[in-house]
Order: sequence, then structure tokens, then C-alpha cells
Amino acid sequence: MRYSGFKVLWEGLTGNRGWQPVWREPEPKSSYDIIIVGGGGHGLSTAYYLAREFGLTNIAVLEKGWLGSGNVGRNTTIIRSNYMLPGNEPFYELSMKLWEDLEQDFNYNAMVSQRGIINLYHSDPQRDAFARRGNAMIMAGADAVLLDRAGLEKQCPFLDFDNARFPIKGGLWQPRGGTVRHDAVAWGYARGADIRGVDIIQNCEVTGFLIEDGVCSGVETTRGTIEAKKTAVCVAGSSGRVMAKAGMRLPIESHVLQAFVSEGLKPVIPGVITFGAGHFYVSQSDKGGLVFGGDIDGYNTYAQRGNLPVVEDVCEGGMAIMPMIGRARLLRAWGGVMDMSMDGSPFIDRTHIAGLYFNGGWCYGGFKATPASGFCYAHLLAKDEPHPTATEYRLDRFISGGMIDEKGVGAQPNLH
Amino acid sequence: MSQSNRTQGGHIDRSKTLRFTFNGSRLEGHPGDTLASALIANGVRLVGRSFKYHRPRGIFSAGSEEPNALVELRRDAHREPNTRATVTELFDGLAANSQNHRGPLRYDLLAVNDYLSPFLTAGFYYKTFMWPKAFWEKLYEPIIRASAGLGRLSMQEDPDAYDKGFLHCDLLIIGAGPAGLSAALTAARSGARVILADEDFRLGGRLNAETLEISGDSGADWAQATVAELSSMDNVRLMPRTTVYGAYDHGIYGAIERKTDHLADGGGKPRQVLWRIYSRRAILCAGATERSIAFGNNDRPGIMLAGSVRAYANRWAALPGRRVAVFTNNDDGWRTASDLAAQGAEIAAIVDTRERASLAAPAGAAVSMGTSVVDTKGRHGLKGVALSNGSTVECDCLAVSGGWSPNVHLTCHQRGRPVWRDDIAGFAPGPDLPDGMRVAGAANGSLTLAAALREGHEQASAAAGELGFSTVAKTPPAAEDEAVEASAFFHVKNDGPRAWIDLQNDVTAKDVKLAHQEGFRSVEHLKRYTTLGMATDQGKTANLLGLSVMAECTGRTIPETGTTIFRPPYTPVPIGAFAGRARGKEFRPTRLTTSHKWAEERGAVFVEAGQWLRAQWFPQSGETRWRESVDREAAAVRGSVGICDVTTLGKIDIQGRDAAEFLNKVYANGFAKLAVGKVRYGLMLREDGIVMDDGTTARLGENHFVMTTTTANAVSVFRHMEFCRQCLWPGLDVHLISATEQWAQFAVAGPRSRDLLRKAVDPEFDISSEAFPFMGCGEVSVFGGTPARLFRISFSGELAYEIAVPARYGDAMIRALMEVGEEFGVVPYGTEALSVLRIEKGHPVAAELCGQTTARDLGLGRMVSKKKDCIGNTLSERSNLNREDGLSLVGFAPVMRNDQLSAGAHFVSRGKPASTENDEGWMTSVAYSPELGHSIGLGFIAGGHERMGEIIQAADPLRGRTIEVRIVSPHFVDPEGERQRA
Amino acid sequence: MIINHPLLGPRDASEFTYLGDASLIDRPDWQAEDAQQQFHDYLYLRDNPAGEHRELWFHEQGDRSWLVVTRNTLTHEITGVELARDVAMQRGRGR
Amino acid sequence: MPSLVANSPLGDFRQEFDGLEVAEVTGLAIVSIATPHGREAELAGAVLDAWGIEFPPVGASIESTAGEIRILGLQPGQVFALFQRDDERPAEAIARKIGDYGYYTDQSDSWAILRISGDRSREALERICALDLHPDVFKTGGVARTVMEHLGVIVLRDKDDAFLLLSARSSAPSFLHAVVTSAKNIQ
Repeated sequence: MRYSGFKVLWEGLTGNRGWQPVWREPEPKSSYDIIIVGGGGHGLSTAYYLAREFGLTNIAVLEKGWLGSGNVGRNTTIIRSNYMLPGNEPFYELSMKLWEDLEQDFNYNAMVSQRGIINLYHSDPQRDAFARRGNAMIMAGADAVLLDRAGLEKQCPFLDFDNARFPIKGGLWQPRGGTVRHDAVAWGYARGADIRGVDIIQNCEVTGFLIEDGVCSGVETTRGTIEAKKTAVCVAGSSGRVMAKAGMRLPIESHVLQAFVSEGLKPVIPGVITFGAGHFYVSQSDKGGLVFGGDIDGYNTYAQRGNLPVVEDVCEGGMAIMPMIGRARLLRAWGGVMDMSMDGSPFIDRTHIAGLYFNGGWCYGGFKATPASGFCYAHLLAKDEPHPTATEYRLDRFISGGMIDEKGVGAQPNLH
Repeated sequence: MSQSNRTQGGHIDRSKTLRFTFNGSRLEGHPGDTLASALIANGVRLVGRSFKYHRPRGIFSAGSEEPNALVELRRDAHREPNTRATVTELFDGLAANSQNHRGPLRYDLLAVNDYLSPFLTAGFYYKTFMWPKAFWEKLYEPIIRASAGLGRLSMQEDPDAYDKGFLHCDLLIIGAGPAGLSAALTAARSGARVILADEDFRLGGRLNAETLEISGDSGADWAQATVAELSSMDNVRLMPRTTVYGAYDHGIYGAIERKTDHLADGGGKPRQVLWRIYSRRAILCAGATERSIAFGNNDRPGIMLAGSVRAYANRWAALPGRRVAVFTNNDDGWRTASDLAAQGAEIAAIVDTRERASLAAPAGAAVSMGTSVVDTKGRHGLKGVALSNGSTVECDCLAVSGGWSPNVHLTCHQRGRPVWRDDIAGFAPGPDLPDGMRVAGAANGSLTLAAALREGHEQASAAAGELGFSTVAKTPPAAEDEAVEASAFFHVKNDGPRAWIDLQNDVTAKDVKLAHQEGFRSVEHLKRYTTLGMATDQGKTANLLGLSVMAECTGRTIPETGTTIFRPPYTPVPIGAFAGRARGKEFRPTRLTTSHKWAEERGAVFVEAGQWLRAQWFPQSGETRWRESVDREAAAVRGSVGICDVTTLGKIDIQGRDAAEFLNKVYANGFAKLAVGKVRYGLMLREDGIVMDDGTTARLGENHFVMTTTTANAVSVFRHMEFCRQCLWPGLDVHLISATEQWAQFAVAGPRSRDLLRKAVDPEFDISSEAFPFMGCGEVSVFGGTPARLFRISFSGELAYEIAVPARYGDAMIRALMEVGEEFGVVPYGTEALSVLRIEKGHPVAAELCGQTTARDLGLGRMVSKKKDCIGNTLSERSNLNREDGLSLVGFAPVMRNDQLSAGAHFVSRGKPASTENDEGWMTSVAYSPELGHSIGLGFIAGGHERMGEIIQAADPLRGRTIEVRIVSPHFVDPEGERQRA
Repeated sequence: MIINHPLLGPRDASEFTYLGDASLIDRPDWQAEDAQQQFHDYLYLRDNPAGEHRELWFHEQGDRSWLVVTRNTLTHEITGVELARDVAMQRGRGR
Repeated sequence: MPSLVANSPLGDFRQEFDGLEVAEVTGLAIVSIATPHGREAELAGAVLDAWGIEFPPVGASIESTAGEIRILGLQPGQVFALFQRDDERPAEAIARKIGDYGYYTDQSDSWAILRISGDRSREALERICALDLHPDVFKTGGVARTVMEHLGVIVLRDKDDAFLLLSARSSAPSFLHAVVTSAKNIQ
């Protein structure tokens, strides 16, 4: 079924009786060419691109709970490609370009909204570091604008320029950055993959891997054994738990990132604003809620909830730069479990076990990467060689010292 | 205007009249009123519009679960959008306006959406607005955004102050209804430290809204007597107007106390206080929330929760209608009928979905058993209802009771799942409660008054007992076990008019069915696809109705269909309250050096360095551009002598028999053999081989060192060294204490620095170059006996010293140094000149020590000892960190002498386009060198040391200025380092 | 969260700074033949358990002790708090 | 030649509020004493000989009977000694008194000291201090290092209704603002 304004009109006039399920609910088969473990954003986009780009459709996506229940369903919806290091920026720019064509591509309105993202700077050294980043972005084909104070005031007159403890001197602006309706990304990819024949199987938890002589030939699940030529794990947030079943230790810790939404408000802010001297970033959803967050809580956890000090720290950051939000109320807080990697950058790689692949370590940046992650993982699975923009996302990069450390804080995951 | 719907009795103070306005109309109420009760007393029915269809809406409830009656409260910068009228305490001069409509409330232009509802079904927007692609941001989205949202922020700085605080107790009791009061009484009498918090301004909970009796008194009187007893006890803290909004780990609860919201003018005091309550045990006595029933057009003004109708009549003496009908599936609805009748309302009908009921109807009420309401009429206010038996009833208020849902919210905050109970047809707290929490009363699914009193007493006894307090074995106060029989009836099935589930977000039963039809069948999919329960009320009255409709569709039971758990906060909390005082200049503490006041007097321009403020430069009269000042300051240092406050550098006092060995482990270069009275540059690596920090360390005695760190890393280096000391080498005798604050330290730099210091250092100390050579240090005294430390170190490359005095002398010291330096033309210099001087010498700072660079990259590779165990040397040997084409820190000079270099530019070989694959490095720092007369820079470039003299591009497309630069030595001035040894 | 400090009693976790897995105490021998591999595993690989986790916290705004806290990463329940120095000594670390 | 005049971090601040008073304390010497490994007993013995008091455990302080010195147990292996400063080099004064059994570091200039006293002092501290200062829990003589409004603070209860608060000298104005705001907010 193709979605369109006309279809909505027609259905409205005929009692909305014609809408079909967005995805099937198939029983798992006994074997597939490729099993994707994890029905979150990255897993579903991997399945979608395997089908669309490489014509591979004998594929199952296995999801422990409900489709999209991972971090694609619990994030702050920001997309951007404002990275600095050559190992990262081309990949995230690929992702941005995929976002820009996504809705027409999978015929689902995920509300990709490029209203821009601004990272504020407060000092000359910060400005210089942003200049380094902005130039790296442009050199990778992305867009970047360095705003001085006057340029920033034009866009965000409501910022507390003069009274702020850390005076706001300008910002690095990526006009193509923005937000996307996060759940719709999962649903759109699921629909696109389902239409092309991929089996999406919910409530099917992987309990073990079939590994013999260093070869993985499938998985054990709560719904039986399923064989596969290739098994692709894609369970960020649960990577440690799942890969432990394959006997692997990872350069990853699990941490919780909290996010918050305010009550609905008439339009307040234009795009995404990120406060560098505090821990705060904010956007406003189409429904009117301010969607905001800050730092991770900072301790290992698999609990999808955080604690008060971070809530307060985030709101302090918000009030520091835009004290007009004081009377807006925080409506809901939630926590997502992050794969915090040792250098802050992800992995899309084979493992040392033949037939077993791993995608994870996205830290708190996985949502924006959803299209490119799926695209590059699909490339790796289909061709057994990394996509050119993802060659550095190797699991063994720390052995040789090939860290991709944007923040420069070293092997301490909670600082990334 | 008279209060047309006000009756007799109630807990309001009729001796005082409060004036307020709603949408400009002048109205009156009394102390004790909420905005909602006063509106009802004044006969106001239409108070707002719904989110999507802009349907007319009236007050629905009498508490914090309110979905409809949201207003913009107060004026101008004090405007507070989305404020629930049902919990807003009335004050004199209150001004409220309805929100989310275009044009007058009664004639909202966006009400057209209601006629488009067949097209605006759940999730319709996912299926359209995709063509043409560019129209989303430009056309569709702006329209959606402008019509979405609820109230408006003022866009002005929040003028009110907020505060925070910390409380400790043995027992936190959440909710001061019958269960909470009973629990508090028992716990308090045991001697435990008790906090009793309630969101209402009048403690007593439902007791204030009911006509039930306790021990022969009215419930409300009993509540007041109990509150009086509790407030007389030292070990009890009563906190009305306080919402416990979240349950966090280890017995910590978040609470928000509204201090001045009920006052016309807060008098400058904090408006709200955000408390963190540390409890050893907690008892949740949060009561229950009534839910509605889904039936055709069940959203009109005048259709309300039955318990709320009763509350308005009993507590506030305000009748929501003159002719009231009751629609119920349980016994409790019948009480509304009898109480309303007692207050003088006409009971038009009692419609009960059950076949029989145990209570009697008031005289004159028509009773229809086994019957439902199927439709209603009255666009701006209810006029009548149609029943399933075909009859119609004229009425202006319909009191609906779908049963009571325990307020389990806080039991879920640590991801506990509620469990279904058939007897109350609702979810009750599950077994996985937050550690230390117990639940009592209606929150626990025990819906009678007697049970609430009993459970409160029992749970408090048990909790106090666990903590070692003995409770007086007294039975709880007696009350009747009133009839509360309920039935599982949620939804009047029909194919006719829309039946609302979520009033605020306009989710109807049809939306839930559509979600099912399209495969969004898990509870989470249902919520996300339809937005059920996502509004400002978080679905308190709606969630279960939505579940029941989904259960109907799937043919499963409600518990099989699922439940959603709740997350904090229980009710929305202002962002300003979470921030407390930390805003504006008080966002973070400010650290000042001891010369700050003096520098201010000199007109210095200051810059933030972490939390420090440092003098950036000292403009003199006639200087109009910052460069003039900075050039002058830098030139003065190279020409004669300058003084700079360097107090902000971290200083760590290191003592112990093994101090030298310890330093040998934390620094990459050797420290074991440093002589007493000498200073050495130290390079600190992280364990991954990347440079962490650098600085100088002086050996003051055999077992005594003083380390300096960079300003930015002072705290993290100290932490790291404590880790090394306690966790890696606990056997070493070494002790650390920060001395950053103890010493005011000044760099005295330039060829005349020794001459100047001779005037400051007491004459018994020989500071000649022979006696006090480069990299020497020692304890001296200055200006006639003040203790000081002198270090002969140089950041500028000139003959230079750093001299430290106890901080209490810092202000006097800078003034004295300037005084004695006058004859040498001494100038103070700030961080900008400092930066110029160090770039001229090629010294790395934070821009180069950015956490991504190795000692080798910095040209310091040979400092990393391979002959000892130290942090970072093993992993610094990894292949990728030692590539031939690895980065090198080198200098850059413009090919065209007048070109300005820019930090952040990337290096690209000549003739190649600026793209990622041609990226060879970046410029880290730039300055104008007054010594050389042109712009100079430092930066990292691949294989830099082998490329001296090569001309490359410094590409800065971000600022549109790409220039050609020459790779040069990073040591621009005095490369042999002779000046500093002079 | 509240950490029950072995010397000071219960203190709010916001006084502490977190580092990570307590295995960071077990720094390898720099002279081992496969020192680089050992240091790689020590610094970069984690068990990252869903359940009981022994981890290092620094009482930065307190008594400056490093602590080894045993905490469940699913429930956040803390079942043990020790001075890291004692733990390190027990594991044979000295000079 | 100019001579150097000392100044205090908060200019001898003092202000009264309803129920409490906030005042800067000046003239105190603060010397940290670290205990060398293996010489704990000797150092404790020297302290006992010099002032007749035991070495306090972490979290407690002990004042000599004559009141000339108070020793605060701050962290394992480290205490602070507080006494009236009558010497430019208080660390050396301590060394003269008890010998070189410990490692001494002068901290006198590192801290700004406020005394908050009066029956509402605990109520004011409630707004910034997460410690439970109930007298049954935090007894007179009790000492703790904690954080208030992002600032490190050492709290010493020197009387039932009086607390000594030590916070870093460089941020003393911010700290004073925090304490005074608390006093005002409870009025």
C-alpha cells in the first residue's frame, strides 16, 4: 500500500477501513540467509538496505520485545553531521544525506526537519576548536557556518548573552541538522523491509549463538533455534549482555542517558541548541514539547532510568542559557541504555567468530547514525568488506592505537 | 458577578472575598477555593479547547489529574502556561486566560479541525505531507507547529527565584489523606523522624471532599485534629503544597514545595523549593484517581468525574450543575448522587451499567440499571444525554464514575510493574517496589476509608519497627467500610459518535481501533502511534480506557494486553525549580585570583578559564584595539620585564619517603634523580599513551615536591594521582594535598626580572644566576620576612621567575612588585600576551594537549622513558601512534607576510582540493608576533619535521580564507634557549 | 544514589566521581612479554555485567578515598563498599 | 621597601539574620598533617604528648582541653590542625611542637572560614547541604567534607547550633553568596 495525501483523503471518506497492518507478524522460519539480532532502528535499517540495495530478502530481524523498543524509541531525535575526525565525519555525512531522501525513499513521513543545529561557544579556544570542526565538516561535503555573536543573536535572540556565567560568544551552526520523529524511523524502516519480504519477528529473544569451531551458524531463541549463514548483532544498549553469550568481551560499557520533555508549548525555539559550557541541548518537537538532555549519569547501568543530580544539572544548563524556560514544566523523564565505547566511536565489524558480525558502541549518538549504520552494516554483510565511510570502525582498533576520540578524553567511557 | 452556583458549607472562608479574572471577566471567590472551584461557583463551564480537534472543554476533575482545564496563569513575564485550574489556589488579583485557541474561546477558528476529523486520525501525518520534499520545513511543518503546542511562554526571563534543599527522615509519608494521616500518627508517636507531604494546600485528602465519618466525627474534622497533633510534634515535618514527584535510588525522593504560588506577590522569596528527601523508609499513601467511561461525545463541558463533582459540592460548596445525571459502573458513583442531592442539586438520573446496586438513590432520581449513556448534546456545555435504552435525559452536568485507579506512579519509578486486580478492575502496586517503600490505602487498591486508616497504621508500624522504633500498639481510628463494589466496564461500544479516551490529546476509541488495525498492538506502540497518555496529564484518567479498547480488539484481557509504567515526575515540575539558584552569574562558582581586585582597578579585561577569571590584557589609555595592548605587553616582557598572575595553575604538594619514586611512575620522564632545589618539566601520559598534562615539579626537600598542573586539569590530575597512590601503588609512602589555593603566584619575566626581584627578595637570599640558576628553586622571604617560594622557570623563553607568597599577601604582593618594578618599566601582562609569548617559543597548551596527541606528536617523544614502569609508556608504543607519517607539532608562517593565520584551518598540500582525503592536519594556535612582525601559528601536520620549508595551504573554507603558509620550526624566538639561562 | 562509605556512613553519590570497573586496579606487569596485549585488555576490554559489578568511585568531595563499590547494574542495589587501598593490598599491589 | 599587609578572603564579613548569624573567622592557622606509613603510632604519641589528645578518626574532631588546638580527621592518613596563627610559618611551628613524625603542609591561606550560628542555622544549611545535620546524627565536634552549590566545603559542628564552614579561598565570594542567600531565603 502506498501512502499519500490522496490515500488519507480517500480513507477518511470511506471510514478508514482500508488501512492495512504496517508490518506482518510472521512465524520464524528454521533458517535464513541473514539473521539480524535487534529490531531497533539500526537493525531495521540494516534489513531495509540489505533488501533495497543488495536484493537480499531471506532475512529475519529478531526483536526481544516490541519493534523499536530500544534507543530508537527513547532519544532526543537529533540528526547532525558535525563531527571532526576523518574516521567519523564522512560516515555521519552519508547518514545525513540518507536522512534527506529517506521519506520519499521508504514512503513514510518521519518528519525529517532540518531546522539547524547550533553549538554555542564561550571562548576563543572553543571557537578555534569549532573552526577546526567546521572546516573538517565542509571538507567532508557537509555544511557549517561559524556564527559570531551578532549572527547568533539574529537566530536566537532569547539566549542570555550578557548575564550568562559563561558569556555566549557565538556558535557553530549546521543548517542541515535538525530532528526526526524517532518512532516513525523504526516504523518506516520496518514497513519498507517488510514490504520487501523481510521477516520481522517481535517477542523473540536470542538466548545463545550456535558456535562451533569458530563458526557461527545461527541463534537459539525463545521461539526456537534459527539457523543462518550470517548472524548480525545490532543491539546497542545490550551489546555487553548479548555478546557475552558468544564469549566476547567488548571495549564497551553500558551507561544510562536521561532525556526530558516539557509540556507542550507554542513555538519557542527554532532548531537544536547545544550549550558547550554546561550539559544541555534542546529542541522543540512538532507537538510543542521542549525535548532536552545533557550528560550521561556516569555509572555503569542497564536500568533504563537515572537519578536526580543529572536532572538538576541539565536544567541548570538550560536556565543558564535561556532563563525564559523557567516556567515551562518538565513533563516526563526517561533513560536509555547507551553502549559507551572506549573512544566514543562505534563499531561495524566482523568478529573473530566466522559468520558473526557486530554493530554497536554508538554512545549517545546512535539515532542520527541510523540510516548510515544500516547502510554500512548491510554493505559489510552483503560484500564482506566495510563500506568506504566506515573502514575505521574496527573492533580491534585499540590494539594498534587507532582510536577515533573526538573528545580527547581517552579510554574512559563515561567521559565521552 | 454573584457566585451563582455556590451553596452552603464547605471548607472555604466566606469572611473574605477574593477577586480574580478569567479571560478578562471579573469574578469572585473565597480563600480555600481553587481556580476551578471558583469558576464552577461562578457558573463558568467552558474553560478551554482540546489539543487536536479544538473541541470545547470544561473542568473535568478536581485534582492534579486534570486533562482539560489548563490556563495561562498570571501576566507578562510571570505568565505560566498549561497551569491546571484544579490545583491553582485562588488568590486576590489572580488573572487566568484560556489557551490554545485562535480567536475568542467560544468561537475558536481552529474548531474547523473537528469537521476534518475523519482525515486527522491517529498517525495520519506519517502517511502524507511528503511531497514535494521541500515543502515540509517551509509549509507543512510551520502550520503544524503553530497550531500544535498548548500555552505560550512569555519569552522573558523567569522573574522568580527558586531554591533547593535536602531533608532527612526515618519515614517519608507521601499523601496526607486518611491512610497518610493514620500512618503519620502511628510513626510520629513511635518517635521516628517523619515527613508528611501532600500536594494539596489543605491536608486530609479525600476526607475534605467526603461526608464519611471517623470515630463519630466528620472525616474533615478528624483530619484537622490529626494535623494539629502532628504539627505539635518536634519529630514531624508537615509539608502541604508539596508534591513528591519521583522515587529515586536508595530511598531518595524528589519533592517540589510551592512556597509563594498561592500569593499575589511572593515578596522576592523563592517561589518553589525543590527538595531532595533522604528517607530510610517511605509509605506511599497517594490515594486513587477516578477514571471515566468512554462513550459517544463524552468530552463536553459539564461531563465530569463523579468523585470530583462530589468534591466541588462538599469541599467547595460549588455545584457543577443544577440538574445532574450520574453515569457509573460502581457503588461510588451513587454517593455523588446522594451528596449532590444533599447540597440542593436535582438528580435527574442515575445510570448504572450493572444490573443491581447496593446503595439507595436520592428521592426523585430516575434509576436505570443495566444501562449506558451513548451520546450527549450541547456544543459549549452539556444539555442532555441519550441512554442505551433509547431514552434521553435533560441535564447540565453528567457525573461519570468508571471506578478508581490506585495512584501507583511512584511504585513504578524504578521500573516496578503494577499488577491487575479484578476486584477493583484496575492495576495495583506490584511486588517490585522501590527499596524501602510500602503502600497503604487507596494507592494500594484498598478503597474503603476503614481500610485506608487500618493500612496506614499497619504499614507505619511495620516500617517503624524495622528501624527499631517501637510503636504503641493502638488500633487505628474506626470508620465504616463503605460500599465500593466495582465492575469492569470501560467503554460503551457503538459505531456512532466518537468516544474520547484521552481528552487532552484527542485520542478516541476509533483511534485505538485504527492502531490495532494497522498493527500497533503492543501498549508502547499504541501510546506512540496514537499519543495516548502523552499529554500533560500523562494519561492519569485515560490509560486504562485505552488498554480496555485494545483488549477488546485483540480479544485478550487487559493484563494480557499490558500496562504502561510511569516515569517521573508524578506531575510536571518547572524547569526553573530543577535549576534552583544555579542561573545567571550564579550558574557556577567564580574563582578569583588574589590580584583580581588590583587588576580591576587597572581596568583589566577578564576572561573565563574554567571557573577562574583571569586578566586577559590591561588596556592603557589611548589603546583602542586589544591587539595594541597585547603587543605592548608582549614586547615589554621581551624588552624589560612583565608580571603575570599564574595562580590558577594547579599546585599539588607531594610528600613522603617514596615521593620521588611515585613521581617517576606518574610522569613519563625521569624524576627519581632530580636534585633538591631543582625544578624539572614533567610530561604526564594517560595509560593509553596520549599526553594528559604537563607542568613543572620542584623538589623542595628530599621527601617533598611541589607539582604544577595546567589550570584546566588541576582536578583531574589530582584525582588520577590519588588513583595511582591508593589503587596501583598503595605500598608507597606518599601523600598528596592541593596547594593551589594556598599560594598567590606571579610570573616575573623579561631581561630585567632578576633586577626587579632583587628589590623584592630579602637580601639574605642570593638570586644571582650562579647561586640560583635556570630551573632552580628555593624557599625565600620577600619584603622583610614574608615567606615565599621562588622558581626560576620560564614560559616566555626570557629570563624569568615565578614567585609565590601565601595567598593572604597576594594583593599586597602584586602592588609591591609593581611598585619596585617601576624603575624597570614593569608592565602587567594578561593571558593574551602570555599566549603570544608561548607560541613564539612553541610551548604547547590545551589546544595542543587536546587529548588526541602523543608525546611524539608534540616532539617530546624522547622524554618517554622506556627504562622504567610509568603510566602510559607501554601503550604509547602501539604502531598507529608511531607512524612515520604521524602528526608533528611544527610552526607555520604566512607566505604573504601580511596574511593572518587562523586557528582551526586544515592543512592541504598545494594544488589539492580541500577535502577529507587530502586533510593533513590542522592549525592549533595562532598569534601576531610583535617580535617578528607577522602572524605565526602552531599546528599538527603529517610528517611535519621532515617538511621544514614546504609551502602548503591552510584551508579555512568555514571563514572563506585559504592562504599559503610555510612549515617552520615551532621555536620562533631564541630557538637555542639562551635568554632564559641568562 | 547513596554510597555507604566504610568510614563515614551514607553519603550522596554526587560527592563521588566514578571511574569504572575495579579491575583497573589490576594493572599488568610492564615487563611481561605480551605487555602490550595485556595492557590493551586491561585498559579497553570490559565484562560490563548486567548484575553485580565491582567498580571504582572516588570520594572527591569528601575524604578523597577511592572505594570499590559492589553494585547491581540492573537494580542499582549496593551490597558492598570497601576502601580501594585495602582491596589493592589484598590483590598483592604494593610498591 | 614596601611591606606586605595580609587581607582576609571575605573582608571580615558579618551579618545577622532572624535566628542566625553569618560571620567570617580570621586568624586561624590550618596545617595538614599526613601520617607516614608505619609511623602512625609515633605520630599519635607525639600529639598526645604535645596536647593531651588522641588522634581523631575520620569524620570527627578533637579539641585539646586547653582549647589551643583542634584536630580534624579529614581523610585516611591526613588530619587538619586548627589553631590561632601567631607565626608566619605555622607548619614549622607544628613541626617544632611534635617533631618530624608527620608531613606538614600549611593550608592557612587555602580556606575562607565562615561561622554560621543560631537556632536557625541548621534550617539555613538545609538549603545547600546534603548532609544530615540533625544533632543525633552529626554531633558536636563532627566534621565532614562535602559539596554545596558546586563548591567543596568542610563542615565542623563546633557547638550545638554553630557550624564552621571552610571553603576554597578563590571562590569565597561565591560561597558567601550561597550561605547568605540561604539565610535570606528562610526568613
